Amino acid sequence: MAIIINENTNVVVQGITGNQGKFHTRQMLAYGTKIVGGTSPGKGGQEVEGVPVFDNVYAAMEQVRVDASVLFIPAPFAKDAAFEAITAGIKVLVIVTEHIPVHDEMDIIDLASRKGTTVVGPNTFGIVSSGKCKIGIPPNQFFVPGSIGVVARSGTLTYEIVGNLTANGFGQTTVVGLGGDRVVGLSFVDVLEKFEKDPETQAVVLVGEIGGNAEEEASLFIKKMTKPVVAYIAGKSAPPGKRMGHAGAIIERGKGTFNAKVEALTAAGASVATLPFEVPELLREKLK
Amino acid sequence: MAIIINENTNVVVQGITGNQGKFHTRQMLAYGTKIVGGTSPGKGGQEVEGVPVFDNVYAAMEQVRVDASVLFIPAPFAKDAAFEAITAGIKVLVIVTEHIPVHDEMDIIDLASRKGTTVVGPNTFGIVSSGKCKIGIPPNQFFVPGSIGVVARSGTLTYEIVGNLTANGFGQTTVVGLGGDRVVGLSFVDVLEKFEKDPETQAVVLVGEIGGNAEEEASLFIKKMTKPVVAYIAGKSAPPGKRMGHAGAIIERGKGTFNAKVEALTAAGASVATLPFEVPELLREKLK
Amino acid sequence: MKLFEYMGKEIFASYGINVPRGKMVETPEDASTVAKEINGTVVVKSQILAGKRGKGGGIKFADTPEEAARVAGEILSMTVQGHKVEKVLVEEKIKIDQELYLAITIDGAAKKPVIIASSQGGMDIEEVDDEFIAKQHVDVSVGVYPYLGREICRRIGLTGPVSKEFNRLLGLLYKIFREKDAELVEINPLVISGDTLIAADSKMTIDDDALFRQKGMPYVEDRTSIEKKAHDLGLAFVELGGNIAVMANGAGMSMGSLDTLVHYGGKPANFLDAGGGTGIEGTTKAIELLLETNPKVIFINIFGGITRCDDVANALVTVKKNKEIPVPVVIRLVGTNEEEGVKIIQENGMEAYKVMQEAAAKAVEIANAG
Amino acid sequence: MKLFEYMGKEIFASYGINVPRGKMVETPEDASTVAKEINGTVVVKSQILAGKRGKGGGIKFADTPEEAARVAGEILSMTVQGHKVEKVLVEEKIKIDQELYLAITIDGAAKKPVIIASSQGGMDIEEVDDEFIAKQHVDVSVGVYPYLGREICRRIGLTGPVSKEFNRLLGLLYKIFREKDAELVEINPLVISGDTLIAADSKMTIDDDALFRQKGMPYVEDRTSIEKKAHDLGLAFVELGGNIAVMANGAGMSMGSLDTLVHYGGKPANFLDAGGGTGIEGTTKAIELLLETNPKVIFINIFGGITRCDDVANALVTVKKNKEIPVPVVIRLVGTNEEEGVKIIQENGMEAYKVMQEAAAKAVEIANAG
Repeated sequence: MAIIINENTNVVVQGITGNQGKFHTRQMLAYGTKIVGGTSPGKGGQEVEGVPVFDNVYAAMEQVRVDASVLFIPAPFAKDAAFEAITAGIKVLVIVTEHIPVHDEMDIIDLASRKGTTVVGPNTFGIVSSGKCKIGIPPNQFFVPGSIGVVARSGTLTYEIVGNLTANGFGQTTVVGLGGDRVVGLSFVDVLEKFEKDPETQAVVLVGEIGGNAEEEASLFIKKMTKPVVAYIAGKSAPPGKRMGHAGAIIERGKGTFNAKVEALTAAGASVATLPFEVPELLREKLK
Repeated sequence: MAIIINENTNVVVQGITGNQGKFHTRQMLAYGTKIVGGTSPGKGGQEVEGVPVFDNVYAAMEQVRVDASVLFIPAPFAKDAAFEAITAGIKVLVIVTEHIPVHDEMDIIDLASRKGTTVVGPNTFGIVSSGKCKIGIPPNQFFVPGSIGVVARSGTLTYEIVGNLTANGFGQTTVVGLGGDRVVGLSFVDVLEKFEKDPETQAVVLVGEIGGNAEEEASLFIKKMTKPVVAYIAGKSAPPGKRMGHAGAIIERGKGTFNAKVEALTAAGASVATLPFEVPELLREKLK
Repeated sequence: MKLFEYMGKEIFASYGINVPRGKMVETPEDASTVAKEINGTVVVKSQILAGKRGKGGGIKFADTPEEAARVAGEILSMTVQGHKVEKVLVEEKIKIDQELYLAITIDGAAKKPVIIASSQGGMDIEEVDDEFIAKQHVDVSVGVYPYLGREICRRIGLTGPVSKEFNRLLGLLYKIFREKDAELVEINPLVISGDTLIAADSKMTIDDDALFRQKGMPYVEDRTSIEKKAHDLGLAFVELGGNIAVMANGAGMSMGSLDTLVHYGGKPANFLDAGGGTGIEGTTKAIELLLETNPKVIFINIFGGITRCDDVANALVTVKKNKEIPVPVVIRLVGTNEEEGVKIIQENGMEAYKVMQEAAAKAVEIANAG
Repeated sequence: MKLFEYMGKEIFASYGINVPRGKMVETPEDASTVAKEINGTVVVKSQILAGKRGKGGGIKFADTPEEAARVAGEILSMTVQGHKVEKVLVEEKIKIDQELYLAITIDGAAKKPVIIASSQGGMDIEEVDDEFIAKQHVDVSVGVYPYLGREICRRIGLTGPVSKEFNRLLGLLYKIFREKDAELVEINPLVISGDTLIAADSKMTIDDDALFRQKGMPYVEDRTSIEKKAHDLGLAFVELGGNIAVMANGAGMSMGSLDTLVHYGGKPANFLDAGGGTGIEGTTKAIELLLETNPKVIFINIFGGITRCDDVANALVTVKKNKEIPVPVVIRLVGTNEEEGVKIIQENGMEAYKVMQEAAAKAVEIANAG
């Protein structure tokens, strides 16, 4: 078992002929991901890293079953590419691209929710079903099979933490990057629900950040979970982010600070690490 | 049993303070319909025919359970009113209004399909669950309980046929007016499926018209039905309607004529009446 | 409401779709002037609300301004496909590398707009095999994005710079379709001319029900004077040439009435759907309209729903009071407020039928007897 | 990108939202001219990218053009909420019957726009009880229709002609929000003045990531010169004032780096998220930027994903080749192409750490020793 993706997930790479697309196709293939095709308008019929290139996702799906797509498409064109994937019937869409306009992100997620597509990202490192399937850009060597579920807002910080987990003998079931933008497809709760149900996942690591109220919402669900949760919240010493006028204050009502998040998580029964490298130790305690 | 609505359906009348709204509220109440409220912006707190008036559907739903809404709203404002009902969570929406711009009709039906709302109409006489609930504008006296399901595109012609049915001892389970416009919420097939499943319905009367290919599509389903179907297609001697350029021809490809419809229905096993008043006789034969 | 070709092209051009240089004129002199401005071979196209103008002689080429004046004069004196020509469009002749077909219309069964495209445009598009035609439905809440245009190009085999231009044009055409409340926008042929695409023809139909919000849209009259009068009254009316004037409420009921009259050997003079809830005044005007067809008998067939029988009866009485009705009226009246309606009819010395076929038979009897 | 009040009001006015008559000026003389044109009491408002200007003395009234010039002069020499005032808006004083609040922003949790409205607008809106605030999410594929405005009016108790005007304005504000790629449009107060509504203030934030398609949008600089330089390089950079220059890839990693440095007793000079896949050139410029903060040590913390360790190593070598790096560099390098990167670092006589906390501790040690 694994959540969202598994060893049978057939993946298409949108934008496979670009530099990033090529590089990460090679990396994903090396990890064992089943990449059944790539797309690049007007380049149908070519091959990249031995993978057939199609003109678009529709053309790929005429030839082969496709379960998931990953976008290596520049921000101005990402919405169009995402719409193509969603309307073509892709069920898991991983959007690595950063700096997508937030209105485009809302449009993508609105359409995806109507068509039943799960969106990982935008601005995510992707999702890894350890040892089975990697869709996205994290370095291969740190993601090894095990029993820890990881869900994170940020990218490299997660590699750091996953690297520490692996070094300490904690492999992972699935590692999910929600994405660093304000509007992303999955929430902590969406993923925690799946980990709670996944028989292979024994404990969950949550990597959060200051700002927003995603961690506070997650706390409400963590309270009801049977599995132990260890969290790290980045930004204790970070400068305050920009505030969205009074409207931001009215929405947040005091949530979003480092302290508010740590308090909420602690009250919900999660262990909260002060620094990233403390996570494995707290996990060990929780699992005793 | 009945389809779409029944004796427990709580109905709100949108536009209850207008002339048509008032008149048909009185008629519906006389039929036994459970009208739990009406709406008219700025007139919340008033009463019409003993029915409380609310400012909008949201306000009504704060006070009482509402299952269905019927619109007596002028065409230019109908889309807005329909959107209000759909987003407020109404599950059955009957749109009597005629001359609604067709782009507005597409928008209404698109939103309804996303929110799981069944739209009867636009440009419909409504729907009658005989003896239980009438939502719309048909005259009360002709709709009596029985075992015939009726589904129709046109309005008064259906009263004519239902009147004949009733006069000949055939009461109805449910009478559904799809609506006379090119874009309406329900298709013949949608309703035939429900009648086929409804244990109280023994036979179905289908009232069609020339133009479009709704009757041809219905024929495909009728072929699979266990219950007998009698049809009447209006327009044998009607002038040809306007054609939509080559595009219309490409879509229709020869469908839409009187003969095409009669042939399709006959081949599917339905009896087709030449004139409206022949329907009861054909029904009697079918039910022998 | 159908638009003339030149109107559709004006709309296209205002949205950034390429059309041939040219101008609509109503006289041979103006045709010559336009041809001079264009300074090359021109095509003179009759402006009528029907297709197949070429086959009817309504489209001609001219190499000089003088010739343009001459052929314009010819065409302006023609009747093409039953339409008297009153305007011609004088345009530059364009280089044609390939003719595509592109239209957006409404698919009633799907309840959505549908894009129809083909690489084999031109006069015989209706005969083109389905495999060369791409149909693509559009979700109105999504709209048309480049990915959709790319998919259509892939399916009709359009590649290279022209496919990018096609995609741009498709987005604009959908914008026109939505913003102008069109039931149809059609370009046939859509001409590939070098790397550009030119809309060599236009066919647009605007939703009559949306004209109230289409400010600035030219009004195009496509009705006989009596049909126009009916339309202004909010009635659906078509002349049929027989001698039984017919009024019923509802399109289906009106068709059913015609079917029944024809069945009994009658000849309907018209189709008139008085609609629902027209009220006394509207109904009065509808009856007055029927008299203008000089029928032998008037057949009124009302099954009241939103229409109330007493309103219809009062309308009939009003017309009778204002002027003598010179022909017999056979009226059938059931439904909402039936009792009140029948009472009014009887009080005014007429008879009201309850059964449609009896009334229809009576009307036919009177018409065929006279 | 935040817009100045006067810019937001110009956008409002161009969409048909009422704003007070007035003009932005940069000198007392021009303030006097505008006051003369307005011919009545005016309000002179400092134009800075921060709120609570009134409490800081940045908003003043003037009854005559001379007084307008004087107070404009005063305000133009002020620093309000830490911002030097360089522009003032001179506007007519409007009659205030009631102050409403209206904003549209993005609710990240709901993934949708949210409309926030209150009948109790004004300076203390943040303290207003939730029961007086209506929040309404918007489906982007549906948009804002009058029914939604009516529902909001009902919830904030707005009735009569003003509610119709509110509804019209809400539709326009949503149009602005979408068409201008706004993250926030806020009117506080939205003033009821008789039967009209006037936007007495404006607050707008435009999505930086959408500026590429916001042609004609004025560019507003709200960064220090070094932050601006970073932004032009596509880097997220904030000055923090300490002595350890920090570069990491990813916002979370950058924050985690700061947290760790602070934990060990260090003082970060900056926050610098070098982002993903910046490449050699971008990374080179990022390192050069760090040197501009005159740190005692540079701490580079890379966990390569889309960023490749060899690119970072090559960038560091490039900078070293071009100019002497005057302070020690502590570099931590793991992830994509780690081996190649570490090799390059070592070949150039430096050391690469594998463990973040060891590297952080070393950087702090150097900084605090110096």
